Amino acid sequence: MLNISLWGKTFKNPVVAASGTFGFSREYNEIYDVSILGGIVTKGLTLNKREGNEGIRCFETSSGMLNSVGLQNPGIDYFIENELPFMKTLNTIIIANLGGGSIEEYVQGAEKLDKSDVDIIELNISCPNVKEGGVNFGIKSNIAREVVKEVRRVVKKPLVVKLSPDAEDIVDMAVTCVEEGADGVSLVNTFKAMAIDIYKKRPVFKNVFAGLSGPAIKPIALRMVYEVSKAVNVPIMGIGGIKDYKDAIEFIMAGASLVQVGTANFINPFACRDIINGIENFLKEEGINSINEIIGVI
Amino acid sequence: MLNISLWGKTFKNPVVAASGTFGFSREYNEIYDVSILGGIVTKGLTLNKREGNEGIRCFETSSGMLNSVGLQNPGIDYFIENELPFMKTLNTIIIANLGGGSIEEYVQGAEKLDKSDVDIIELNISCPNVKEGGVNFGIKSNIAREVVKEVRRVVKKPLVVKLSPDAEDIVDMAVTCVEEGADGVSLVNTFKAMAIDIYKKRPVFKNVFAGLSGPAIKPIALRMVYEVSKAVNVPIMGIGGIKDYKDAIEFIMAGASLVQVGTANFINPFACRDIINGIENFLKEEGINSINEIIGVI
Amino acid sequence: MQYSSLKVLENREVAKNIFKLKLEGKYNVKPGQFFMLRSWEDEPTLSRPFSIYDKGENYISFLYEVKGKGTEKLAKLKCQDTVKVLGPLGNGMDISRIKGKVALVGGGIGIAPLFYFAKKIEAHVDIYFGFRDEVYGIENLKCKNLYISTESGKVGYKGYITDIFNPFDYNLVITCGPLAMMKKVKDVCKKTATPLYLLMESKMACGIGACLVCTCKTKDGMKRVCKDGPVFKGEEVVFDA
Amino acid sequence: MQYSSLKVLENREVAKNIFKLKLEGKYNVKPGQFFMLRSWEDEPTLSRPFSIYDKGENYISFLYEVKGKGTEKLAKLKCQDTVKVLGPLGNGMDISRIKGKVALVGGGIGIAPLFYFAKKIEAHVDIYFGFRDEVYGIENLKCKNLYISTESGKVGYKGYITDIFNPFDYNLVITCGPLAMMKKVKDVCKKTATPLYLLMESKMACGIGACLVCTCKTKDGMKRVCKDGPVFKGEEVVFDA
Ligand SMILES: Cc1cc2nc3c(=O)[nH]c(=O)nc-3n(C[C@H](O)[C@H](O)[C@H](O)COP(=O)(O)OP(=O)(O)OC[C@H]3O[C@@H](n4cnc5c(N)ncnc54)[C@H](O)[C@@H]3O)c2cc1C
Ligand SMILES: Cc1cc2nc3c(=O)[nH]c(=O)nc-3n(C[C@H](O)[C@H](O)[C@H](O)COP(=O)(O)OP(=O)(O)OC[C@H]3O[C@@H](n4cnc5c(N)ncnc54)[C@H](O)[C@@H]3O)c2cc1C
Ligand SMILES: Cc1cc2nc3c(=O)[nH]c(=O)nc-3n(C[C@H](O)[C@H](O)[C@H](O)COP(=O)(O)O)c2cc1C
Ligand SMILES: Cc1cc2nc3c(=O)[nH]c(=O)nc-3n(C[C@H](O)[C@H](O)[C@H](O)COP(=O)(O)O)c2cc1C
Ligand code: FES
Ligand code: FES
Repeated sequence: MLNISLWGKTFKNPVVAASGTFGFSREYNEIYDVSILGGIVTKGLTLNKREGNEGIRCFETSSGMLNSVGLQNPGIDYFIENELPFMKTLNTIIIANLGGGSIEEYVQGAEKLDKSDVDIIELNISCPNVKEGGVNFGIKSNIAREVVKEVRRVVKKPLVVKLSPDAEDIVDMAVTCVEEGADGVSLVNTFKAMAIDIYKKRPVFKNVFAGLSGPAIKPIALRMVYEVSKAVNVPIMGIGGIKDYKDAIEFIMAGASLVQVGTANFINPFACRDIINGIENFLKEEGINSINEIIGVI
Repeated sequence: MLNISLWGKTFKNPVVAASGTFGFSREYNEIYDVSILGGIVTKGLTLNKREGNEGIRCFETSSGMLNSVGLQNPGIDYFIENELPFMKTLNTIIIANLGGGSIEEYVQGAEKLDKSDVDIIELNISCPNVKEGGVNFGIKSNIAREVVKEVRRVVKKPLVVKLSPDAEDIVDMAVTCVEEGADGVSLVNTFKAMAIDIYKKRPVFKNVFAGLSGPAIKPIALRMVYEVSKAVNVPIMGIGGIKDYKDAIEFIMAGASLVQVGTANFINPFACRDIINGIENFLKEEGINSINEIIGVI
Repeated sequence: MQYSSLKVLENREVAKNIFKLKLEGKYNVKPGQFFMLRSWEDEPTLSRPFSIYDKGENYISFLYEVKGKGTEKLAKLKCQDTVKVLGPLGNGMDISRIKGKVALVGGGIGIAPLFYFAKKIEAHVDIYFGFRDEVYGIENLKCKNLYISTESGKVGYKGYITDIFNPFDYNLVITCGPLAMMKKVKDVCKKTATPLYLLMESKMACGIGACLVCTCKTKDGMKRVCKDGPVFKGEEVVFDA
Repeated sequence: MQYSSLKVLENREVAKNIFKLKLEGKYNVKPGQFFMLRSWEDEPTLSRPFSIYDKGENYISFLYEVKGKGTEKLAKLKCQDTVKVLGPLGNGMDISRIKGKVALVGGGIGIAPLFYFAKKIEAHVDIYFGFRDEVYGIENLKCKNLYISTESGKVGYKGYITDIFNPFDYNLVITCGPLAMMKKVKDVCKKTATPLYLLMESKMACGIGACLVCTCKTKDGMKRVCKDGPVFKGEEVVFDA
């Protein structure tokens, strides 16, 4: 009753671990068998290894957290050689999250991932464009269009574009990505936000800004998923502050075929497992035969 | 040490009660003497009386709340005759918040308020434009430009434009408002958000969307205030999830000359009072002589 | 109206999921008035409204049902803990205005405010309380006639209290409970032209009339349950379909 | 590593703002390992890391200082309450690797993990603990020599523990405490070329190595305090200016 077929693949349930919060799944697999998940998105990968940001990387806010990890990752080659084989032993869908600082970097990374054993590529366009002085690729539709177009050209696997909530017009952004061939969209990434250390009279983060995630953002993320689902007809992965099965069902009813769970894993290491069980119970109690019946019912 | 002079007026401290959360100040004045406040913004006023929205108007979220009051207010004439005289007996700055559904409605309202005894007009451009089928005035800079231009023409009093965080580009929006003669900007209003009743399989609110406020939004609001303060050189009122003096000081350091406190009044009826005292203690403990020294130090 | 930290004198489960909370404090309260309570810091964001259930020289008490986050936290309170309390709030009723033979019709936890009405006008009041299964909150309740119904038939009449309530005999009816029950009471009172007061509920934020989120539709427009109510005249309230 | 709800056996204030928390549970733990604790629902968002302070057949215990929201909530725990516990986490140290004469240098609440080191290697360890004013956490502490300093001079040497600590005599030094203290210890150990281990701290989210927010700069790049640490070799860690 939780099965969902998308892009020629079957997700055993709609619950997917979100990028950057689940590493390459080894760690959570020590706490519970992560094969029960519908899917797992890898930590954001870039063509070459990155060390990520210096200084404080995490700060708590009301019902949320700010992070400034800065795409620390071992690089795509290392991932394919050392992490992917383990992930492929898991009985779940593996989604590679791809980041980059320039179109060329994205394209080269995409080529490698497309040849690898990952099931799906999630293109994270909320990365600062190093060539354009750090301007985010995910804000203006016409800039995003270029990235998606070029990456699509080299990717034969299902390509999902992950949208930033800071996009000027999230609906237009989604439509643009689909026009350029995205097989799906996932939203939202973290919100650009900040915190100030009032005693030191300076921003908490070296980069000034950091990304807000967690339950705090849920009502805005849900609205965005709803609006996007009315405008595109590709599958949507709903993300943002999902902490329990009720939140997950809200996103599904708003139009998401799958949901991704991020920060909630930190709040409750069993979050994904509890959400899967919660959805199943909900469907049973409400007499709904299949999750597919409630996707986008609103 | 808390005095701030802006627009030829002296605020005795930077703490202002936010529109829609403090009524016309009579109610909170029964709990404590609201004359201690730096200023008070009225409930959003429109040319004519409005009944506001039907159905549920309030829903709680993690560290926040959604509201869908829909500009219920007695109309500007009634306000000037029946509420303003009382407010003018308070020893604080009175700011009228002006809403509207069309440019004409805004202009006519502004004319009346400009002739009244209010000290400052805060123009709320995050209202749906009834003429353009409900599209929000506050999203696109060029649409906001028209409203601000026309209202400015008829307003001699200080005019502050209140920005929506849903603006496509909040910095460009602020710059546009200042270009059109705004004496200041206040930000942010509530975020467009939603909630779904999963048992009834429908949105919680009749209007589907509602406005998110409260501590949840603080990190995003703070970032916006910081970005805007780097781009304009008019005074800024910082708003969004401020619940204690630490939050207030973060906004002030980010560039706000004044802060507005909304949802926190519901969490703690003494919130504004506690924030004023907290700021004063902070300045003393840190050996800062005047609040003016820390405005925009970041 | 004042905002204070009050000490818990008692917090006892009187029936399944139904608690009685007694707080130390001296208040002048009218029946139908309520307080905003908060025994937590951050979550849930908003405080919760509860009607005055009883009061003594040095205390006020509440009867509440555990429904969600807020009431779950209240249920954990122990003696000597403190609760933040704003009130008394709302219009309440002047007892001097309550004349003649009065019926109090309550359903479920809606009986809580009616207890205090009964206490104030015990000489000339009949009580109609309907419960699902267990009966609670009627300890020390004094009145002329007490009618109890339970849906399960455990105590009293088996069925809804509105099945056995007839407003014909009364000069005034005051009701509080689930919407469906109050609508029913309104309908029957209309037929007999019996004056009726309803105690309305609504999600609240400020609780004092400042934010306009708690409105209820009336013939004279949207009114604030927290300030213009919670006691409304029967004919005033417009029930949506 | 497991995620469980453990029962509170004891939660006692042993010095001003310093609590000892004892939880019922059987664990295999290495000194230097830690657990993520959570005794609340929503706020603060993240769980909090605490080092193993002591353990027995049926319990694990922690020594913590009340600093902010999280530890304030821990401080309210009463016997029989439950705490959610994830662990044991981090590398910790194989005691078999600890040979020769060892010095444990701790400052403030940084002594907490060192207590468990001392317990495991009591035969050949000297202890240097510095406090601000009050001395705590040394009950039942066994070692060859115990050096105590307090900044106020209340107990022991008046000043910093690093004033009286000299690594010259030792085969190994293990330190935990404020960054400034650990830097100082690193400096002196460098001079005498004494092998050093540091117990690093960092704000944590997942606690298990999945999220990369808790990194510490090392010669070999950014490493996760929660997984690659918290025990790091002295020469490995790069302290920022
Ligand atoms: C003037 C007034 C007086 C009152 N007096 C009393 C009194 O004396 N005694 C008393 O017990 N109560 C009284 N109430 C009601 C009381 O205030 C509420 O029961 C209380 O606020 C519930 O808070 P909670 O946090 O426990 O539940 P909440 O979490 O607020 O939930 C309340 C209800 O809403 C539902 N709900 C919550 N979240 C969702 C969601 N996401 N989707 C769908 N449904 C949801 C829950 O199932 C539950 O039934 C009064 C109310 C008013 C307005
Ligand atoms: C591996 C490891 C082991 C540990 N072991 C122990 C142990 O055994 N015992 C122990 O007591 N501690 C230990 N700690 C430290 C402990 O985890 C922290 O003290 C605890 O998380 C504090 O949580 P809190 O919510 O009480 O404080 P927080 O609210 O998180 O505050 C912590 C500190 O940050 C400051 N702070 C908070 N918010 C702000 C702000 N907005 N601006 C500026 N400053 C701010 C506070 O003043 C405070 O000093 C360990 C940490 C790690 C990483
Ligand atoms: C610590 C952390 C690291 C993250 N790293 C990535 C990343 O590498 N790539 C990416 O697309 N999103 C990343 N995200 C964003 C999450 O995948 C998710 O979109 C966001 O956190 C919102 O969901 P949540 O509220 O459930 O956490 C990260 C989030 C967190 C908290
Ligand atoms: C119940 C409610 C009603 C509001 N009404 C108005 C309004 O009439 N006009 C307006 O400009 N803003 C209105 N706001 C927005 C607040 O003034 C403020 O901008 C917003 O709530 C963010 O601040 P906060 O997080 O401190 O509440 C309202 C907010 C709330 C919660
Ligand atoms: S709750 Fe604010 S007006 Fe009633
Ligand atoms: S806290 Fe997540 S990697 Fe260390």
